[in-house]
Amino acid sequence: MLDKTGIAQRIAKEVKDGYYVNLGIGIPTLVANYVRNDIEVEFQSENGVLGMGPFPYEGEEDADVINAGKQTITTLPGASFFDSALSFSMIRGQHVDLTILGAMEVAESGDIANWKIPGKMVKGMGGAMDLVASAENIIVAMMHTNRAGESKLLKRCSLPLTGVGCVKKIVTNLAVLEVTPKGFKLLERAPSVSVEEIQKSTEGTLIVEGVIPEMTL
Amino acid sequence: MLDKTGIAQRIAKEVKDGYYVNLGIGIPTLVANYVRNDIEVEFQSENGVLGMGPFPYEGEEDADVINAGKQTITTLPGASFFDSALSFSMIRGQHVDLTILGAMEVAESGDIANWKIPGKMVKGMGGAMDLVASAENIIVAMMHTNRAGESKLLKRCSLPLTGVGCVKKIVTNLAVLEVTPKGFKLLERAPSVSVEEIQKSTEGTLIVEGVIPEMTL
Amino acid sequence: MINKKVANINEALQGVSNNMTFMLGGFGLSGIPENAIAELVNLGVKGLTCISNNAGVDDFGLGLLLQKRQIKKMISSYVGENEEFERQMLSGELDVELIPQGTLAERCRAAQAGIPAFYTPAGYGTEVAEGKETREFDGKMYVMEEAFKADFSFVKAWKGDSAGNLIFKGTARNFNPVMCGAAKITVAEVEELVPLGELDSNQIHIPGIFVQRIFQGEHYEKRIEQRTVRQRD
Amino acid sequence: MINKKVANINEALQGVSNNMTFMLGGFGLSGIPENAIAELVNLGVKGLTCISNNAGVDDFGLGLLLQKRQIKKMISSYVGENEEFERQMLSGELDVELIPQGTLAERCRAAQAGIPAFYTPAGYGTEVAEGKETREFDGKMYVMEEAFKADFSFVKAWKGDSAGNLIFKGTARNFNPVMCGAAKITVAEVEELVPLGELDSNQIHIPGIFVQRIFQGEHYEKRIEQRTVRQRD
Repeated sequence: MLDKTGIAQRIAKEVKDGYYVNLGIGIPTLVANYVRNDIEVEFQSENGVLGMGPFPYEGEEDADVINAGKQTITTLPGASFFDSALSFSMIRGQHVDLTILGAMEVAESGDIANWKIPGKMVKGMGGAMDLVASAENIIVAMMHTNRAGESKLLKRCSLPLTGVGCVKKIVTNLAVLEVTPKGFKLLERAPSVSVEEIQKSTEGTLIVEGVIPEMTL
Repeated sequence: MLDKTGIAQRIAKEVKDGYYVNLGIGIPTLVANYVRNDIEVEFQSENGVLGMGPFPYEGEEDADVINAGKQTITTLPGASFFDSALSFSMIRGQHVDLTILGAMEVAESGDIANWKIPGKMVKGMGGAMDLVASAENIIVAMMHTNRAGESKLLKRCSLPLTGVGCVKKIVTNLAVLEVTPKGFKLLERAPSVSVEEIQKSTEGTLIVEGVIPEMTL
Repeated sequence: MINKKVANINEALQGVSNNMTFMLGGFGLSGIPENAIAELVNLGVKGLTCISNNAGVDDFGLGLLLQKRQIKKMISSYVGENEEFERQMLSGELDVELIPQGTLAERCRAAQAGIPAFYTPAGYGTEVAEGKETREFDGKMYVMEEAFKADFSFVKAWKGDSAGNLIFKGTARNFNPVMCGAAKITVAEVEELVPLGELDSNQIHIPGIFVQRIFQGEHYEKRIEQRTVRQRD
Repeated sequence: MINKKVANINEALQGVSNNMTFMLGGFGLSGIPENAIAELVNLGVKGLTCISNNAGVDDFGLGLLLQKRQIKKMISSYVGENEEFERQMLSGELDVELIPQGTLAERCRAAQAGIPAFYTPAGYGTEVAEGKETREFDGKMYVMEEAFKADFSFVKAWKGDSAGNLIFKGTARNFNPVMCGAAKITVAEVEELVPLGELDSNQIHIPGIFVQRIFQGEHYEKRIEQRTVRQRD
């Protein structure tokens, strides 16, 4: 079974040379730490920066240079700043190659719910709805089940949706799955996790074809 | 009767302090020469410049600094360059206060035709359709009649339209007229031009109320 | 050049009154119009509708207006990090309309550009699209969204000149440029008002035509919301 | 940073073929992609649809492609100053679609921004609106216009870097920025390719994400169409 870091490590393998990547808050943010350093990748943040670098050294924080999580950041040579309209032109116009974000629920149709729990304080969708509605390549990073042990991979989402039919791939603490017209196709098992365990934790249709390899990080 | 310079001079009096002005090609271009120099006005050109100055001195022309007529220009301190989308945001978004352009025909409804003569080579509307559809304040600069002596102020335009119901004021070689719901209201006569002459040259409804003053330049 | 410089903050906010709709730039606490917000608190105008990506924190940014209950409605994409906001929202004192961030930016830009409506894929199939027209283009579904209408835009830039030309810095740019000219009156505050001609004409982010009033802010706190650093090796 | 630099003009135009749709930046002869046009003439591709505000003059700009009858259709706002163009248009060899300049710019920008359609007042009540959907917003009539679709955008910038970041100069900017990322592949040619990091991150007009290929043009004639000067006093 993977921890959050493990999920981020596995997703990092999906990041290819030449990709522009938008990382959501939480596990997705960690992905940046594990991308191979022999490939060129640029991270976009929807508040208006392309080419993000590491966090600044203490004392070098700049209130005018933050990411979408409002964290102070640095930029790399060749980075650019731009306004929110142009930032979402990048996203809506499908210029960002890969979007990685968290979810509360994913349905086998590719629907995703990650912004609102009825009855609880709703903070808002931020840029998530634009990202999921536009991106051609969306990977969801999440735990396979919620704190109550219930599956987050469902036949249908029970929570208000963020987007419909948009998720392509899911990496959880238990498995890597692809969203297909017939359901969640199991691609890889997390180390020492059995297909049966994954099946038990998946409420939506799980497609198991042939031998399912254990993932490598 | 006014010549083209006179028309430009008369229109220049319509330019008020603090106006952003877009000048069309032909007579309108001349208006810039006659604007009072105790007021602040900025000229916008739809190819992407605000704050145009005079033509450059010989030898100082820059192929990268032109106006919408493709003429080499200079800019004043405080000028700005921008792309075509932002330029038409200024126009379409009604940030430009006054548009002055020529016309082949104007109808008493405020319709204007100035881009196409069927059967002749059509060069295109350029930015004229955006300008007339958007501007809140449009002044047409033109001769009162065409070369054949026919009125250009009509009940209805005979040529393909550039815009509908948009012209507010017309300055010709004979008169200053306002477009009203009831027709062309005569505001001023050109020097030594009689109301009868204006009436004779106006095919559309001409409204003459009281004594019509002779214009001053 | 047309002079947009106002004498002081009072003059900058002249005409502001109760029940108006404002646009306010900023993402989190970065690039917010600190001085305009402070003066809105001073003026005590109430019943405001604020279009702003976020709602500040309890004791800074729009949180200051929330504390005084001057805001009737927030139109935002994300409103976390604010307890007073949460209290007012849950009690029903505050009306909140949450919309996707890209749609928020584009509805500002549409107002600036004289585009009354446009189509976006964001929110299709979600409650955001409820009651809105949807439409298919090339096999994909989109939602029609309309331009915002607002009385004042309050934006904050890094540098500006008396002609109203603006330059922003880093990610403090965010929503500020697209809100310029998107309301009836745009009030720009800048960290530094420079002499006319000092800004490079080729590098102006927002030409002065989109700005009606400009002034140099007295003081900028520029508070950092999430100070995140790494250790030196 | 992702490297967008190509070795030469051949590589820059790889994939170009007959019957494609191109966007080409420039206003008049200012800011046109001179090197890309020259190479398109060399390649001899035919049946082209060109989206460009103007059509060049007889012996420069798109006029060079017209001379070789490589263009099947022009989508422009103004096409004067070109006798060969006029001849081909009147003879029916060349199809010409004239659209308002602001609509041309916005349809490019819509393609760049993933906006499939928008409403504009330009052309309402004229033949430009024939066959198009019209609609009322707040008592004013608008025409629905759709985003362009194109195979290649050829743009010309002043400076650029290997990450594809671009800076334009003066009014040579015009349509170039809005065409970046508006076609499947954007090819940018620059007067000067500078080392990565030399361009100020805060002053980049078009971030490299909108550009797939970049190269420094071998030579720029930068012809002036209407040389207009005043005499020294």
